Amino acid sequence: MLSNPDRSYPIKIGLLSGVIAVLIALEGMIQAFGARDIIGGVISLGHALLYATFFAAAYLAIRRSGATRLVNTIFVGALSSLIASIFVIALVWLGSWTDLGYVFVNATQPLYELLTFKQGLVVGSLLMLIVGIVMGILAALTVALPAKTRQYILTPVIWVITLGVLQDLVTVTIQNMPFLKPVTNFLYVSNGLSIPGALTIFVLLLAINYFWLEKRSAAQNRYASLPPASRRAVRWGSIGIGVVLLLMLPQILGLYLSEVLDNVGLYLLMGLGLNIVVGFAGLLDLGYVAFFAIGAYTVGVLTSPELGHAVIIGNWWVALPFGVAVAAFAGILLGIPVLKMRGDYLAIVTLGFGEIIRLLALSDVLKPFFGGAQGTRSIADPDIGPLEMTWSPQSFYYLFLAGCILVIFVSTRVKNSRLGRAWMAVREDEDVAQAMGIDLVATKLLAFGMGASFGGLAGAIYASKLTSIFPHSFNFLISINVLSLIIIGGMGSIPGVVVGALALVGLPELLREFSDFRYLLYGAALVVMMLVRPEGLVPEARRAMELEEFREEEEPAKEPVVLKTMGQP
Amino acid sequence: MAMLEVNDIHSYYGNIHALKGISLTVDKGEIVTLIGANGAGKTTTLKTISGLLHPRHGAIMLEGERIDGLPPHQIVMRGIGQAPEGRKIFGALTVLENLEMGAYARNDTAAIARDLDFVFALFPRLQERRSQLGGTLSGGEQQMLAMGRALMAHPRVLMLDEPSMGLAPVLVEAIFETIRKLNKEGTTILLIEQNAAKALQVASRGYVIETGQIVLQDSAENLRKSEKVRKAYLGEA
Amino acid sequence: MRRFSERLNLTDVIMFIIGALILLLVVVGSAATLYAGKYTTRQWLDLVVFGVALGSIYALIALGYTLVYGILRMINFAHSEVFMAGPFTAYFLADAMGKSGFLDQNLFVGLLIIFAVSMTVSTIVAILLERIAYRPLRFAPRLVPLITAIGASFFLQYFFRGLYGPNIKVYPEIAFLKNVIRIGDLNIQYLQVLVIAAAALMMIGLQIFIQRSRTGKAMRAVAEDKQTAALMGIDIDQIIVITFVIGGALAGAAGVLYALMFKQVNFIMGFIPGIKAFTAAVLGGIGNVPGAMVGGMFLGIIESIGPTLFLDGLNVPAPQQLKDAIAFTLLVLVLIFRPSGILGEKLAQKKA
Amino acid sequence: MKARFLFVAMLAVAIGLVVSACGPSTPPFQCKDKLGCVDIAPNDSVHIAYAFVTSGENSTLGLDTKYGAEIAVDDKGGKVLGHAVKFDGQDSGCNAEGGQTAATKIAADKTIVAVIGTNCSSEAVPGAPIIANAGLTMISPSNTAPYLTDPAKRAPGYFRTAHNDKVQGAAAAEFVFKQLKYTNVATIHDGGPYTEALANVFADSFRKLGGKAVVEAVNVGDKDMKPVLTRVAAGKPELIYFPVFIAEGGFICAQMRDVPGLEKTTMMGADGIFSPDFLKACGKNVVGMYFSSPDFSAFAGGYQALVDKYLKKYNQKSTLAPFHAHAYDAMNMFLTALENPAVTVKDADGTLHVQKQALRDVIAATKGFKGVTGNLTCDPTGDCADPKIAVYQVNADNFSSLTMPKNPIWKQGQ
Repeated sequence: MLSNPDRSYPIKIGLLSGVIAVLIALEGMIQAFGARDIIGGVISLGHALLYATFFAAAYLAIRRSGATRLVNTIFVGALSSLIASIFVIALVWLGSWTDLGYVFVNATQPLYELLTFKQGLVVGSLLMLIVGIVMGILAALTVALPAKTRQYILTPVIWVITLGVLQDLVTVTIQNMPFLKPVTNFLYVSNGLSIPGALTIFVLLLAINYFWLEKRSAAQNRYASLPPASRRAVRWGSIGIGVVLLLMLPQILGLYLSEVLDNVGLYLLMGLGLNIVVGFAGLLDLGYVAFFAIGAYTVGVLTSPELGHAVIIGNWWVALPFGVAVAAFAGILLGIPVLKMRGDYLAIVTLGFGEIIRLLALSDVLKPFFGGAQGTRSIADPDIGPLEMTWSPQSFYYLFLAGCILVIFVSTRVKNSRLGRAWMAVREDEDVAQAMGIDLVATKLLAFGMGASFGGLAGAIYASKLTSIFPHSFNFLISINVLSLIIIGGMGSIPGVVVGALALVGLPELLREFSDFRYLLYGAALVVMMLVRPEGLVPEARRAMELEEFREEEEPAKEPVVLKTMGQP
Repeated sequence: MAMLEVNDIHSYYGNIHALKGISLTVDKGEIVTLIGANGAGKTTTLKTISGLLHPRHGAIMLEGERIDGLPPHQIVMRGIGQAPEGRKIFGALTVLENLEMGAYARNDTAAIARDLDFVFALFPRLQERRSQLGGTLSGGEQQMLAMGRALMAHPRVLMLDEPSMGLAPVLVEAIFETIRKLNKEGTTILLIEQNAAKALQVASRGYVIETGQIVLQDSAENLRKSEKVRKAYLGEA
Repeated sequence: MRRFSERLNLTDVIMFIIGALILLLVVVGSAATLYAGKYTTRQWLDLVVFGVALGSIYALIALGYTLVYGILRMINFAHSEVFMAGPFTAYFLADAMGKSGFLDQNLFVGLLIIFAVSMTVSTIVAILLERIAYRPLRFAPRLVPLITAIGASFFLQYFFRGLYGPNIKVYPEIAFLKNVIRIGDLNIQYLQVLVIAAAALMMIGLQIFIQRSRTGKAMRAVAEDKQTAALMGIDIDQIIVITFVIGGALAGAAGVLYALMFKQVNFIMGFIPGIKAFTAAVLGGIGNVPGAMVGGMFLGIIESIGPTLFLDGLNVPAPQQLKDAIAFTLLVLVLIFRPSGILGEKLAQKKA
Repeated sequence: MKARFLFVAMLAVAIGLVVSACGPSTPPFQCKDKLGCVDIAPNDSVHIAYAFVTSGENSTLGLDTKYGAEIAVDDKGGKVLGHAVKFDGQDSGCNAEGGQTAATKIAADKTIVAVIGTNCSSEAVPGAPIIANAGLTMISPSNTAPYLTDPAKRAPGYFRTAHNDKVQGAAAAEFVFKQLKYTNVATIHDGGPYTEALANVFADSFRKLGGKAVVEAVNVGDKDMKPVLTRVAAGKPELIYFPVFIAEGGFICAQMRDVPGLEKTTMMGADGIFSPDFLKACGKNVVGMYFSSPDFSAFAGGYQALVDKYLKKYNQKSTLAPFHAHAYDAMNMFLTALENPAVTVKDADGTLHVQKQALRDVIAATKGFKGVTGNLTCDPTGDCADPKIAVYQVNADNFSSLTMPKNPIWKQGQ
C-alpha cells in the first residue's frame, strides 16, 4: 500500500479533514477552547486545534502519497490542507446565509467571528485559506526535516502546549511554593503563556531534550559498567528517593492535586479488586459498583448518628472490617447464582445486581435503614483513638496509599499462588480447568469474594472521605469506569491497573475545566487506545503473548508492524 | 500449467513457524494426497491455500493466477472448494440450506439446481434428510454433507480435509468410493488424510509432510512402496 | 471428588432457596394485591397494554443487540446511541413539519419521512461504528471490543450533545394518534396500536428475512462458524455490515416509535432503553431473534405490572421505584432455571 | 551533561527572580481579618468561582445558573471597584464526589474571593465544609435540601438563595388544602434529593393540615409513567403534586390524561419545572396546571428583564431552567458585599484587599436585599431566600406562546 501512491489520496484526506474540522467547529470546541490562550494574545487553543487538523491532513497526505521531492510534498500537503480549510470557509458562508443554529447549537455568530478572525466574511475567508496553505507548507517542511531533528522539536512544542493548557493547575499548585511565584509570573500572563515564557520553555526543553536523546545511551553505558555493588547502591538509592517522594507527594502537590491523587487511589483500589474477578479469573463483572456501595453503606450506616440506629460504632476503624466483610459476603452471595453462567449472561446479571443494590439504597422502603434519596450523612472520620484531626485530601492520601500498598501486596501474592494459577486456568478454559481437578466453585467464589472485599475497602474509605454517601454516587458508570481502567492498563496486570487509574481518573481530573468535552474525549480516547494498543498500556506478559498471536495469525502480514510502531511512544 | 501450484509458502501462528516452505502442485484431473502425522501442518497448508491464513512468504497460484493474499471468499469464487477438517456443518441450518450455502458464491441458478441434483444423486441420504437440521445428522451423513456442500461451489479444485476421520470402516469405504467417482467425473482433488493407506490407494501422487516441510513426494505407487512411508504412515514394521 | 460434589450441592441448595424465596414473594405479593382488590380489571388490562407497547420498543432495540451478538459475539454497547442518533436528528424535521402544519395534514407522508430520516441516520452511525471501531478488532479478545463499544457510546452521546445541544427536544403532538379504540374493558390508543403493529411487522419481516433469504441464511452461517462460512464463499465483512445495517435501521425505527410515544428526545435518551433492551435480549436468549421479542415483551410487562402486582399487597411504599430491581431479580430467577434465556439454546454453553 | 543542564535551569530561575524584584513594593495594608485576606493587584481581576454541574445529563441546570450569574456580572458592567470580574469554575457533576473535587480545586486557588455553588444538594454536603475551611463564602442558587442549613450541621460561610424545601413544600400544601380545598392528594418524586424532600415535606404538611396524601416515586430516566399513574389513580386523588425536573415531569404531565381516572385530576409542580421547556415537554395537558415557585411578581419587570437579557445572550443554548434568577441574586449579593468598604479595602494604587471573615459577616447580615426572587434576608442558618412562595397557573395563552405566567394566583400568607 505504502509503495503504491494513490493520486486521489490528498483530495480524499483533505475532504475527510474538512468534515472533521467542520464537526469540531459545530461541536463548539473551537469556541470553548478559543477562550483559552496557549500563548497569551497570540494563539488560542481553539485555533490551535483547527490548525492542527489542517496540519494533520497535510502531513498524512504527504506521507501516504509517497511524494519525496520537496516541491511535490508542498503541493500535496497544501492541496489537502487547503481543501480542509475550504470546508471551514464553506461553513461560515453557509451560516451567514441560512440559520444553521436551528439544528446546530454552536453554529452562532461568535463561532463565525472566530473562524474569520473577526475580519469579516471575505477577508476572514482569505486568511483562512492562507492558514490552510501555510499549514500544508509547514507539514511539508516537517516531513523534510531529518527524523531526529523532528523529534527534538516535537517534544518542546508539546510541552509548550501542555503548560499553556494547564495554566490554572500550574499556578494554583505553585501557590504552595511562594519562592517559585516569580517563575510563574514570568511564564504566564493572565490568559496563557507569555511570549518570553513560551520561548524560554521551548528553548529550555529543546536543550534538555537534545541532551537526553544524545547522552542517554552514554549514561546507560556508564550505569552498566559500574561494579555490581555501586549498581545496587544506585538502585536502592532510587527506590529510596521514590519512597520519600511518594510520602512527600501531597505536601509538594498541594490540596487539589492531592484530591486528584485520592480519586486515583480510590479507583486504584476498585481496579485492583475488579482485576481479580475480570483480569485473573476472567469473569466479566459489570456491576462491580455494588460492592463499593455495600462497603460504603455498611460503614456509613454503622458510624452515622443521623439515621438513629440502635447500633452505632463511633470509630471508623472498628466499622471498617464490617464493611470489608459484608462486601466480601455479598460477593460470594452474588457468585452462587452466576456460577454456571458464562460470558455475557454473567455480565448482564452482575450489571443487574449493581442496579438492584443502588435501587434498594435509594428506595423509600429502606429509607429508615439507609436514608433513601437523602443519603447517609455525618459518617465518622478515620481518627485513630482519641487523636482527632482535620481530615484533608492530603491526610486521606496516606490512607489511600496504605490501602493501595496492602491491596497490591495481597494481589501480587495471590496472583503467584496456587489460587492465582487456578484462576488463570479458569480464565483460559473452564472445562479444561475443571478436568485438571480445579474446584470451580471454590475458585470462582473466592475470586468474587476477594474482588468484592477490595471494593468494600474502597467504599469504606470513600464513605469517610466524603462524610456522606448518596445512592446516586453508585451508578453503572462507575463499574464501566473501573472496567475500562483495568483494560486500558492491561488486563490481569497489577502495574497496569496503576497506570490505568492514573490515565483514566487522573488525566480527566486535570482537564475538569473543559468539562463539556471531557466525556467526548474520554470516549474517543478509549476507542483509539483499544485500536492502537489493545493489550493495554502495561500488559501482563501472558496476555501480551496471546494478543501478539491474534495479530500475527489473523491480520495480513504487514499489519502488525504498523500496529507496533504506532503503539510506541 | 498446473491447476494449483503452491510455491514455498511460510505460515505462522503467532510466533510459531508452522509451515516452513511448502511447495506442491496439483494438475488438472488429478487426485493428490498430502499425508502426515497430527500437527505436521496438513490443515495449516489447506488453511493457507483457502486464505484463512496468509503466508508471510511464498506464492499460491490457481491456473497461473496468484491467489495468496486474497480474502477467503474470493478464493472460493475463483474455484477452490473445501470440505474442512471436522466437517464443520452448520448445525442450525437444514441440509438443504447447508448445500445452498455451498453455492453461495454462484449466481447461475440453473447450474446450481443441476449441481444440487448431482449431489443428491451422489448422496441419496442427503435428499431424504434435506429439511433436517445439520446438527442432527450422523457422522457419516455429516461427511457426505460436507463433501456435497463443497461440491456445490462447483470447484475447480476440491480440497478434502480428513474425510475419513472418526467414521466407521464401512463409511470410510463409501467415502473413498465417492472420491474416486468424483475424480472420474473430472474433479481435481487435493486430499488430506491421516489414513495414508486409503489415501494412497485413490491418489495418483502424494506428498509427505513433517513438521511443516515436505519430506517426500512421488507417485502414490512409489510412496506406498517407500520404506519410510510404510514404517511411519502405513503402520508396517 | 466427593467433597467437591457435596459443596456443589450446597451451592445448588442456596440457589434453590434464593429461587424459592423470590417465587414465594412473588406469589404472596400477587395474592395479597389481588385479594385487596384495589385495582379494577380495566386497570390491569391498561397496565398490560402499556407494558406491551413499551416491550415492543425494547424488543426492536434488542434485535440490534442480538443480531450483532449472534454474529460477532460482542455486546455492542454503542447500540443505544445508534438508537438515539436517528430520532434525535429527525427531530428537527418533525419539528419543522409540525410547526408548518404539514404533519397534521399529511400524517402518513410525514411519518414516512421521519421514519426514513431516522432510519438512515441510525444506519449510517451503525455502519461507521462497525467500520471504525469494531472491524479492526474482529479477532481481539472479547473484552477489547467491549471497551471500544463503551468508548464509542460515550463519544456518540457527547458528540450529539455538542451538535444539537444538551436540552430536551420535544416531538410534535399528533392529535390523531391519541384516539382510543375500546373493546370491552380494553382501551388502546391508535398510537399504541401503531407502535405494537409496526414493531410486530418489523420483527416478523426480520424473522422471514433471516429464515428465507439467501443473505439471511448466510447470516446464520456466519453466526455459527465464520471460518467455514468464509470457505463457502461468503464475504464475512459484507454480512457483518448488513447485520449492522439491519440493526441500525430497526433501532432508527424504534427510535421514532419511542419519540412518538414519549415525545422527548435528547442525547442521553438511548442509555436506559439500551440497557433494558440488552437485558431483554439476554432474557430471551441472546443471539436468538424470537427470543429478543419474547424478552422485550416480558420486560415491558414486568416493568408495567410487576411493582403493583407483587409489591402493592405487601404494603411497600412507592413500589414503582423498584421496577428495575424487580426486573433484574426476575432476570436472575429466569437464568437460574434456564441459564441461556427463555428461548436460548445451548449457545451460552458454547465457548464465546 | 548535568552541569550544563543545571546551568540552564539556574539561568531560568535567575531571570525569574530579576523580573519579580522589579515589581511594586508591598503596600502598607495589614490584614487583621480572622480568616485572612485576598489581595488583588491593580491589574488583576476579582476572581469569583462557581461549582456547577456543567457536564452530563444535568448540565442544563448548571448552565442555567452559570448564565444567570454571568448576567449579573454583565449588569455591573463586568467590573467591581474598577477591577474586572473573573467568573470561572469547576464542574461538580451533581454528585457528592464531584462536589468534593470541585470544592477542593476552588479551595486550592488562593485568588478566589467568593464561590457560587453548588447545584445539587449532594454536592454541597462534602463540598461546603471544604469551602468553609478555606475561609471562603459560598452561596448556592439551587440547593434546597433542609439539612444543609440545619444549624447543627451547616458549614460556616454557607448561604443559599434557593428556597429550602421546607418552605416551598409547606406553602404548596397550604395552597392545596386551604385555597383549593382538596383533601385527597398524591405526590410523586423521582428519587433525587431535591424532589424527594419536597414531596415528603408537602405530604407531611398536608397530612398535618388534615388531608390525605400518598407518596409515590419513579426513577430518574423512567419514561413510561402510566403504570405509576395507574397506581395513583386507584386512590382517586383530587390533585397530584410532582416536584420533579423537566424530563420526568414532562412524561408525567404528558401521560397523565391517558390514564383512566386521572382525566380531570389537577396537576401541580414546583420550581424545578417552572420553565417554558416544561410547557413544551408536557404539551397541551399543561393548561390549568399549578406551580409553586418563588414570587417573581414582587418586583415588577425585574425578573422579566432578566429573562429577556438571558434569551438575548444565550438564545442558541436555550437552557432556560428555573434557577438562573437565584444565581443572579447570589452573584449580586456578592458583588454588592464586595463593594462594601467593611469587606474590601482599596489602596491608592488600586490594589484590593478582600477580608474573608468580613465578607461572610456582611453576607450573613443581608437584610431586605432587593433581588429578582424577592426581598432576600439571610437568617442565622444561611437561608437567604425570600420565604414568600407563590402559586402560578398556566393558561392556554401561556401554552401557545410558551411563556410562563407572570402573575401568581395565590401568595403565601394572604
